[in-house]
Amino acid sequence: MNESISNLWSIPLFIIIPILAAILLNVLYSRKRAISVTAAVSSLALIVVSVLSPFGFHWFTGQPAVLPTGGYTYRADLLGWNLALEYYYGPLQQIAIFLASVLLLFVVLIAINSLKKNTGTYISLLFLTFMSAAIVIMVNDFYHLWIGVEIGSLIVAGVVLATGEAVSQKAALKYTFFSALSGAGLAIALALILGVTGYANISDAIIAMPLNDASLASVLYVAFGFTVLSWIYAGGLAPIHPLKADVYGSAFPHATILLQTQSKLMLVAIGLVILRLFGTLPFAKEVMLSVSVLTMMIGVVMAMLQTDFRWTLAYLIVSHSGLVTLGISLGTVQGIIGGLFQAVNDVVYMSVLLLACEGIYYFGRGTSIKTVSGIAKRAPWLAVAAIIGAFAASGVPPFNGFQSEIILIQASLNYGMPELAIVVLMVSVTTFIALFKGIYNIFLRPDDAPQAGEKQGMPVPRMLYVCLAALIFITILFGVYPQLAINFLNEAALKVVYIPWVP
Amino acid sequence: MIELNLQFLSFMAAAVLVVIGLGGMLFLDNLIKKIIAFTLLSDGVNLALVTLGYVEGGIVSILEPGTSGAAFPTNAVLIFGPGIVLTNIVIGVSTTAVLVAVTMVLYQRYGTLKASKVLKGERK
Amino acid sequence: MIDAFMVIAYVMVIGIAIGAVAALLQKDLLRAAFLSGAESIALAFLFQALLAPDLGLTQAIVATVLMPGIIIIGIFKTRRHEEE
Amino acid sequence: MGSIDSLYDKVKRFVIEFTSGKGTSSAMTGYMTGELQTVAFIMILASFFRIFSVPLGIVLLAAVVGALFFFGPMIKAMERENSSGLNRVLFWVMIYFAVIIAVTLWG
Repeated sequence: MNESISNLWSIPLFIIIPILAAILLNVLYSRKRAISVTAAVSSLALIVVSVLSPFGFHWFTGQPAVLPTGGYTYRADLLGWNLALEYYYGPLQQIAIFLASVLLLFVVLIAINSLKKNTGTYISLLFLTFMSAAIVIMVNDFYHLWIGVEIGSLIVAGVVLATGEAVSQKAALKYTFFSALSGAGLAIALALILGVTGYANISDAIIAMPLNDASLASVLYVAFGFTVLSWIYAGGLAPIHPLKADVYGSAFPHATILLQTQSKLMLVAIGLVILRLFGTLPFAKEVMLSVSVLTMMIGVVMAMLQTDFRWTLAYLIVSHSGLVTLGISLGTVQGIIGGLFQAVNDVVYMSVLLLACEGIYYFGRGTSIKTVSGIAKRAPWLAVAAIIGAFAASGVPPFNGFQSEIILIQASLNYGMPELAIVVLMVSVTTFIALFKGIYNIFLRPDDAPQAGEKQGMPVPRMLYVCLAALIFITILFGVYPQLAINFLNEAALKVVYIPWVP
Repeated sequence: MIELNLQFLSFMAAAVLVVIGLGGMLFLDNLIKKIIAFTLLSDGVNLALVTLGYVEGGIVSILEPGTSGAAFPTNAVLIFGPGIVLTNIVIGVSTTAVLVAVTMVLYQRYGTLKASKVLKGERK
Repeated sequence: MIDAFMVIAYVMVIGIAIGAVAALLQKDLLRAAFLSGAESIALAFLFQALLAPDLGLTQAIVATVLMPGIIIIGIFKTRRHEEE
Repeated sequence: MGSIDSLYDKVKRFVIEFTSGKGTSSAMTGYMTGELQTVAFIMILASFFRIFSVPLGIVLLAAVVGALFFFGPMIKAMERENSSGLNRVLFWVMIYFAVIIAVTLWG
């Protein structure tokens, strides 16, 4: 690995390009052609930067401690040479940001036709969503982590509001009210950790952590509780899942792609931080495990009850977040690889399903399984895409969901918890049932409305099919060659387990 | 007997603010009142963070030309509270702005500010 | 040994508690907004007493102008009195 | 107590709970599958207690199976508790946070 000592050129670009694009798009406001050119060029630039960039660090204050041999160390006891506010760009960050920017490109291209006015403002919010996800996945200090989570939650409200429906306005209001709790909790956790260890940087804090001091242990537990609270909030885990599912279900389906990417990346990033900092505390992993098991099961049961395809998908996204956190909170190398790979796969196959849902939306009669039927005759390729997405989501072999779920099942068996493997199996089977209930009713049931020819709705944009084809290609690629993704994730998992102070 | 010094009293004030804020968010029905309760909650958290760093009989942690370098690290107020709170105040203002904007839109739609009517859980 | 500055700080602590309760008990939302602003100004004085003058200044600006301003705009666009 | 008659009544009530209300076919299958899922899930949760002691796990499992049958369809309560009312979510978050802190502090 060619990790460089000096500040990496590419890391500021991941923040600056989205912000500049957002400002420019806000100014352009509703000039369609200029907006589409600007947005496409900016997101292409993000993809190019994420592919070309080497691995390395960026420090805002402080320096790494340099050894006489020319290498550098993470020793916190060298005064004046402390790491401080720090970003890291490694293999995990590379694949996460690459996928997120590819999805950003697709979403932006589809979103241009979605709003009659204020298109520029809406797309600038999408760029800021990407920015908050990139901040949180790259960060190695609490301060930027906190800011990223706070900005992210505010922007989610903005993206959801863009649909202009009553449901989405209510969802945005409720979600923003809760940002008070989670943001305040993360701030208090940050203050407690700063008070106990004296460092805002996570590497420094881990080394300076007074694990043997019994009088400070309770402070650490409270900090752990508040961090878990913000983790639950940012990722939509068990007690806050109704609000997050409202957010997913009431945004435009294409916007939900970016929202779920953001929350999966936040789950991975904050989960790894909790594991690195508090993994040695007793009962920490058990708390995280119970949160993820509850999320999985409640999410999937609630998905069974929905009669609208959007809401089924919304609860399934929540439930599959539980799969990601299950792998991370097992704390073994295999488990973490499984969790990270599940996050990557989840983002891809849920995007396939959400784009299919967007396609149904264009036929003009909503996405409820009671009123919509017989789409397969009019859009056969959309039906094929939705079925492939459903197979991938429920872990059928040639697609990518299978590869990560088998790693998760093996990891939980090796951990000595066969019940967790049963839960994972139950989740994938129920995902299949819930999705096919919707897909059968929407695509395959014969059209009961005799005047179906009258309500043709909008034409489905050609771009949607191109994006679906690209995403299905990635789905099958990761399903056949899982090593393509796992090679990126190995290093992060090994570092978290064996040398947690290295980002 | 707990000594009634400034730090203890400030913690009490912060606890009162947090409890009143949470209670207001839970039990009050008016949306504007809920937003005011939210500002009280974030004020309470800010106060708690500042009080955590307070040192009895300390000095402000700004290195002025007159201050002696030796006494500064031991006497100065811990800097982490102010560092976080400064950001938290700004975030609180922007969150309040978003909340008020959404409330205005919801009022135009429903004609009422009662949370029990506006936020009724009808999904369709 | 209590000097005048500390007395002010104690008064501010009591003022915060009373202001917070009083703001939420009002039927008139405009008065509630002003009372919460007063509570925030008391908080600014308390920040000063807790040796964080930079925060005191920021909080004073936010409490006098921004926070009540935003809420008052909201009240003027909706309604002033709480409905039964 | 425990006679055939009362058991029959209980089963009848159990079935009628499903068919009343949203008794359309597509919603109905969802409710039935969801109920089965919930029952299986709660039994799995009960079996987690084998970590502490095996006999306790067996007793708890039996108790949970009895309780599930007694309290009728779980899915209605589940759906009610998972609605997105602001106060309900706030309440559950507070309970959750208290449990997390209690488990880690005194666990």
